[in-house]
Amino acid sequence: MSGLLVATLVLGLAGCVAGAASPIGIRTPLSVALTLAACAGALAVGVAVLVRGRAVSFHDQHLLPLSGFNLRLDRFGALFVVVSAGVAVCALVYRLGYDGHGLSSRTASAVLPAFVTTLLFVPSASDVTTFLFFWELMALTSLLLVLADHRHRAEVPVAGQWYAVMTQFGAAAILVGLVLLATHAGSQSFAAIAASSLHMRPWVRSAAFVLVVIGFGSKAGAVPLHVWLPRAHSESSGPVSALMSAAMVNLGIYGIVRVGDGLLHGGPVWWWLMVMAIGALSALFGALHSATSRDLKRLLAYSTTDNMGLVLLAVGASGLFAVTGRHALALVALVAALLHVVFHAVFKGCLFLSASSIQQATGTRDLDSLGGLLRRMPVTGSVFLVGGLAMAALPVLCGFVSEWLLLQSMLHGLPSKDPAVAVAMPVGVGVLALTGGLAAFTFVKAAGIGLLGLPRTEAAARAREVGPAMTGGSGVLAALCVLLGVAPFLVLPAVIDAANGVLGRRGPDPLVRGWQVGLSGVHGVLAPGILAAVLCAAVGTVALVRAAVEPGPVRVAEAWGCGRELQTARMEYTATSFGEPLTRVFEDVLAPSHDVDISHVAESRYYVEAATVHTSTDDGFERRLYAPAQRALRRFGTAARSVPNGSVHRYLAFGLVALVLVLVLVA
Amino acid sequence: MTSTWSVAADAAISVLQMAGVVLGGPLLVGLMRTVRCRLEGRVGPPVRQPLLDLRKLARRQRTRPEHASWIFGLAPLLLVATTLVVAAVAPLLATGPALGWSADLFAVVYLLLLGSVALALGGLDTGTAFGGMGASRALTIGAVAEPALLVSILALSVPAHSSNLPAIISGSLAHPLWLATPERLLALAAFVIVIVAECGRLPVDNPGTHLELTMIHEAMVLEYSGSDLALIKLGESMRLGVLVALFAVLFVPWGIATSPGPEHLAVSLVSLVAKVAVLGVGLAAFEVGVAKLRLFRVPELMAGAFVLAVLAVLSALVLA
Amino acid sequence: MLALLVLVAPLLGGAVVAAAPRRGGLRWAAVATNGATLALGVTLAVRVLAHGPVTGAGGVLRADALSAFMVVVIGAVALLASWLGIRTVALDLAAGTMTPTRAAAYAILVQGFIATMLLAVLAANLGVLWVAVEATTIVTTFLVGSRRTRGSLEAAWKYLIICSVGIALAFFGTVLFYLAALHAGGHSAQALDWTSLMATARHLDPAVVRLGFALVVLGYGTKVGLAPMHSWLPDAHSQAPTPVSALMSGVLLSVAFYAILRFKAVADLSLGPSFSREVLVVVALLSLAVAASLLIAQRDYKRLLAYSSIEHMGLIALGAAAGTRLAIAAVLLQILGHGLTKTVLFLTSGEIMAAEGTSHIDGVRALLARRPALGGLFGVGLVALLGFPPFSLFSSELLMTRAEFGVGLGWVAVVAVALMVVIFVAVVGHARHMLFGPGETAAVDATPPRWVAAPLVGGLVACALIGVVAWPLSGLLVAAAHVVRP
Amino acid sequence: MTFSSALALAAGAVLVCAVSVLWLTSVRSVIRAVAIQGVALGTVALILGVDQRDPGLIAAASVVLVLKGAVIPALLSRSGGGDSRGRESRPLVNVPASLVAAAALIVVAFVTTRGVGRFVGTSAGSLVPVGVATMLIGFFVLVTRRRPVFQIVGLLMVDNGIALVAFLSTAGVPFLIELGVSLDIFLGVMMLMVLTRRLKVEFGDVDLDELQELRD
Repeated sequence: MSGLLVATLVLGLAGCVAGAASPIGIRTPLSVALTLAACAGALAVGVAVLVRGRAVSFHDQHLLPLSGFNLRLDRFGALFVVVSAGVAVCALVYRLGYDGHGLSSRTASAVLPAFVTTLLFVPSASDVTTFLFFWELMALTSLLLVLADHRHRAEVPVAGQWYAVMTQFGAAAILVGLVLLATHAGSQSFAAIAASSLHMRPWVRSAAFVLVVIGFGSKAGAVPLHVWLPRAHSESSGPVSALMSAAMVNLGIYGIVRVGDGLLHGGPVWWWLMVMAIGALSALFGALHSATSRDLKRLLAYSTTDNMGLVLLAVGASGLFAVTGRHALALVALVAALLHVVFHAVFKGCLFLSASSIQQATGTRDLDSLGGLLRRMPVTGSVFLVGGLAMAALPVLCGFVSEWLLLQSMLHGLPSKDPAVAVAMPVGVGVLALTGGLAAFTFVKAAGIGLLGLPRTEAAARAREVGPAMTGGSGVLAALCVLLGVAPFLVLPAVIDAANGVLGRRGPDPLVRGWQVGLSGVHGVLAPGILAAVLCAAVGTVALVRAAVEPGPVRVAEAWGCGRELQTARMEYTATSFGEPLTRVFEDVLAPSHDVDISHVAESRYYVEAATVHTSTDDGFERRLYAPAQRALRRFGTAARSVPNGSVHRYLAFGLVALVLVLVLVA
Repeated sequence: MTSTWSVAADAAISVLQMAGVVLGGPLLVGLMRTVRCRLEGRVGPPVRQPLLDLRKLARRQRTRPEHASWIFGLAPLLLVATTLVVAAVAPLLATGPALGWSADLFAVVYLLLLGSVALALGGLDTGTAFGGMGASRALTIGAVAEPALLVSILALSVPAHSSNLPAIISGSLAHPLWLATPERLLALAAFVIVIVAECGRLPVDNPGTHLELTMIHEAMVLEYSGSDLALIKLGESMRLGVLVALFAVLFVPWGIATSPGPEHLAVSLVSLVAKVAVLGVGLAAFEVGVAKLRLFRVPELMAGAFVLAVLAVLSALVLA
Repeated sequence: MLALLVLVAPLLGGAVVAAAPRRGGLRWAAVATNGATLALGVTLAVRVLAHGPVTGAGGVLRADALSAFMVVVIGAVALLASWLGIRTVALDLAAGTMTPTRAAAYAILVQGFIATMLLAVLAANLGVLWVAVEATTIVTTFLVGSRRTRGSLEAAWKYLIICSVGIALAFFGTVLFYLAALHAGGHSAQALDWTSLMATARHLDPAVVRLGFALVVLGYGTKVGLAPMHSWLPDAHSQAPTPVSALMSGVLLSVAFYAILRFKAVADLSLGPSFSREVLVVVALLSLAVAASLLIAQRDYKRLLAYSSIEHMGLIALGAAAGTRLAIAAVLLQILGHGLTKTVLFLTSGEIMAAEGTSHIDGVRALLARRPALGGLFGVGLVALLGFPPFSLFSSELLMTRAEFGVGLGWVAVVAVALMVVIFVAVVGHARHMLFGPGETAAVDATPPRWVAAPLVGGLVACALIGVVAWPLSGLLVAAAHVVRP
Repeated sequence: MTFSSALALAAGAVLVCAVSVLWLTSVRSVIRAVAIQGVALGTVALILGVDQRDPGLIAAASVVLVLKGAVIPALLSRSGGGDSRGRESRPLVNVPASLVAAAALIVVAFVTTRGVGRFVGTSAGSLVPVGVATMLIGFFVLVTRRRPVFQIVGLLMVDNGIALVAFLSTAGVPFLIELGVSLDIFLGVMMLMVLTRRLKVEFGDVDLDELQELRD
């Protein structure tokens, strides 16, 4: 098996070389084929690890100077590898039919395989150096892919800069946290850290955990380090945004769980309350911005922040249960978290791919310029609908199952003596519920404005269905949304194994499986398959009844326009107007800016010639936190520039002062 | 549930519940309308008028706006179907309907949400300003109602250690005093507010209005006609019926059949009808006395409900 | 013999080029001899690793693993710089800004510069080391001022004055070491010899050594570019001809740091590691802070690279402050990685300046779109410089951080990492303006010819390879670390 | 005159010359002062060399005498050309303040390096602070004087100070190294003079504070 692991790495590298060196005609197919082979290898290894339960390792002391290259893929890591590989396969197939966005350049062709490979190997790393090596390489390659289209759109470099800065900030925090642990463990291998972490001093453990949460949180898009995410994910090309949003952000969760549960074996209550608070904040903030955004991909990106927030909420709940001694429940919550990671990967991959198809077909991702696409792009539209239903956590699609399990774990965690838990759980449920409602709102907005109704622009009216590779790549994920929603038992055992693996326990299984999902020992089970069957039967029955009683075929008629003859797209609700009530409701949080511009007719100021209203809900953190910080930094930099004024005397004076200081202090 | 007979009996209960909701929902609406008219000093239509309306509408031809897609036709089906599923799995007549173990309160909530989402999509599919407006408003209210709804469910579930409906009802049957506890009363209050919002009743929405400024639900369904409109009206009244019935069995569980048998069922049916009728009359009386809230005051109401629900959970923990 | 050969090789190349300044083909002789230096360095390293230190020229020269490593670094950087030097000289001759006579002088000075650096790292005696380092100052002053513009003269003046003062302080420090060594029983002629100094190191008077070491850090630190005597560096690096900037930034700074490393080894044996740690931490953090503050609003990309050198020297000093064997090995790896990367970057920036006609960051836009080859090289170089894998700076910086945590310098390392984040933010911002954005692709003749791009690509590839597969090098690194940390 | 008093006299002369540079403003007299300082320094080395009968030291002393006492000052006053009649009219710190600063620097030198002198253990060793003070004053000249020639002189004083320390504490570094050091200093000063001339040619009479073109 370790041979296959190495083969995966080599294949990924080969894809990279092929992308860089092969002639333009075969560049894309060859590099994609090699990368697909690497993904297949990773899938095989990952599935083997999950099925057999035995970790696969590979060590080589000749690689990575003075520290060695160490891989060890255990069940927990394997889950993430399988998810990444699965998403990558679909995204790569999709990429075969996708063009534009600078993805065909030599650089991008070489970097894409590298990015996929790092996604596959981050969870395999088993020491600090190897981990950071892949982690940083992942950050770098994804950054390059985000920047791929910089020549054509000025927003791309800006997005890249945000991403680079936030990811580097996160990487620095991770580096310090992990090095701190490695130092106190006396070895940089994860196994050694895990073995000695319980004997470390509390401040070391806490400092490391907080740093790691900050660092990995920034990758997972947790508030307030999320600002890069809506920019980078929306500016990157289709396959890349899918890979980033469905696979890369997961690794932030991987890191937090790996360190918090795997290496540190849990910690005090406040750690997990912190994680829950970050999660809740991210979920709410992401959901709100997602609900009020009019840019299709930005909306999806904020939804990623929302969903990763929910996962963090579950991770925090799991840690909280573990520290209060309720290990079975801790496992349930962690399973809910990991299940949501898996399902989020599936539906967000599906959504980003189909949204990119829409973008390619219409040339825009502004919802207010779309409309009527379901009839023009039936497959892509349906795929988007399926993914969106899953995103809204509606029943019989996959998002529902994981949210349900999280609700269950919170419900059963509630009767607790610990006041922290008692307060955290209802608040958590409230957050979950509100984000659920907002996600439904978001979905209706995206699908209703983007796919239904009348096309709002010429480009939308001319849109045609995209090619088979693109519909295939996204369609597979949509099918998975349905399949996993109806039959979660297909992945549940693997997820439970992974959760058990990282918790390092082997208690009695707290979950009911088979066609049902639920907690064993209580009457709280869900049989999504049966629910789906009943729902389908009900829909069928009602449809039959309707067909039986109605007198004739459906008559196509003009819609009611308050008596106006002609109905145009200008009369339709737009995404902005759709989100307006919600914006008003959450005015204090979103702080939208309104700009009304009225120009009068020259003859009389009582007649209005034109009126434009401009509203925007930009990111509050960006405006209130980052913009002032940016300004302060720039001001400091400008001020600092005047200290070295070019005078050799001043420079020498620095030296004289230093010399006198040396003499006074040392002699 | 092992013998074929009891499975058949459970299935029969489910079918009975579905049929009851299909018939009872419109009747409840009719009852409420009549009560309202009487209180306002009018005679009003007969109680069965909604059923007659449905029959009339079902025979009319359907129309579809020219730009609409297949979503438009699917939405009414989904609305009715999700409510039917809820009616089938909820323990309205007996504590153990068929499939009762396959869903719980959370699932019920999300199923109803699916129906609302479908309807909103149908509204947007028409491509008119009204559809979008109704969908936007309905979902805004739905989104802010969701936390209160789920947390009040949590308050109910905590003492039973389960969100499974039969478990909750059995629990309250076993501990009658449980009903009078503060957490239950708080949860009750929150639940009522949420039901009013979910069903689009006053003061959140006025089902009778067709004024642009105030329409919520009606704006969404403006383009539906014929059998589709019948389905939507049916679905809406079924929702009201099933939620009121659920409310009745959750908070006043007595009379529900705990074991199979026609005599138990009959008692259960009678008591349920009585409870729902009383609640319906009460609700109608309440509606007469209030005016519709401004749209942007509704979230405040929902926030209040959420606070009540959180208090319910906390008091459940403190008093437990 | 081998050591002497190493020393003579570059001079030979310089002589050949100078002999016939009009014969362009002969300029390759310098490249060839610098290549030979690299090869000899490798041979030296192999020999030293197998048979221990090598001496030559009657005991004046001595090569241990550390010296051999430095010879390799100097050889590699010199090879790259002289390769590109052919192009810059040819361009200058064609443009008429350089006469053949001055081209000859230039060749001799560059090769002499390389030779003095080699002498510094091969000197057996710390006094000779001082003489060699001072000699590099004198040689390079000519080179810095060779363009004879107002700016280059100003830079040359500042460079010479500040570095002479600094190096004088280093001499003061050396004298104090000598004093202590004499009192510890050293024979006057050999007291400053590395071997005898290390033998008597444990008996040196602590008070004198403390003052001596502090002065050595301040003095040689001037040449290294450590704050507070760093101010000459941005001026000189931005005004010198690019191959010279590359050599200065790539190796001259490291050669000066090599001197500090040697003295640190002696001081640590006498005082224990804590004193040198304190001194180095102070200057390192100061340097990082200076680099960070001046990079934020930097307006000139050559100065940006210069301040980045100050940053990296600060990091190296911090790694040396940790002082464990692993840390020293990491420091050396950093020296190599920084040498290669910074050389490539300076050389590329020279090409950019030749193409764009300005060294202002504001004056250069959308380079990747307009000049993909130059922009790409510059971008990849910056990526390497900012410490991303697979480039070796990632490994060395991580190793140094680990080492710093390991010896209780955790807080210092945290501050350093924070400053590095600030530097990252600053550099990325400038790079965004320079490299990205929409633009028309320039005419083909503006892209550098293949033989020019080849060494630059080679340098970056080497840096990446070292960062991933380092087994041939690790032995040398560890052995070199043993020299200063026995 | 005893050995130690002769030594003290010569070393004191080095310091006095340093202080006088602060006091003087004309280029010509400053060059003369630094020449005298070179001679004094050479005398210190000579006295030590004779006393210790150390031929290396005597040789080093003669090198110093020739180079610093004669050659470099001569070159300075010649290469100064038009500059040799110049004046430091506007020092960054005026003369009285400079003298006060020099006093402070001397105090610093004596307080901080007496330990080193005691460690040396000889009567010559106790004069080490004199050398350090000279070095500091030289540095001060570098910081506060604007004319290029003054900076060269300051640099020479720094070197002289350190050389004085070396002679007094260790009887000089080994002759070979001393030779290298002297050569380096000679070349360095030569370079500075070349640069001064170039500056003059290119920009006329230059004030070093005008060299502020290179900055961030």
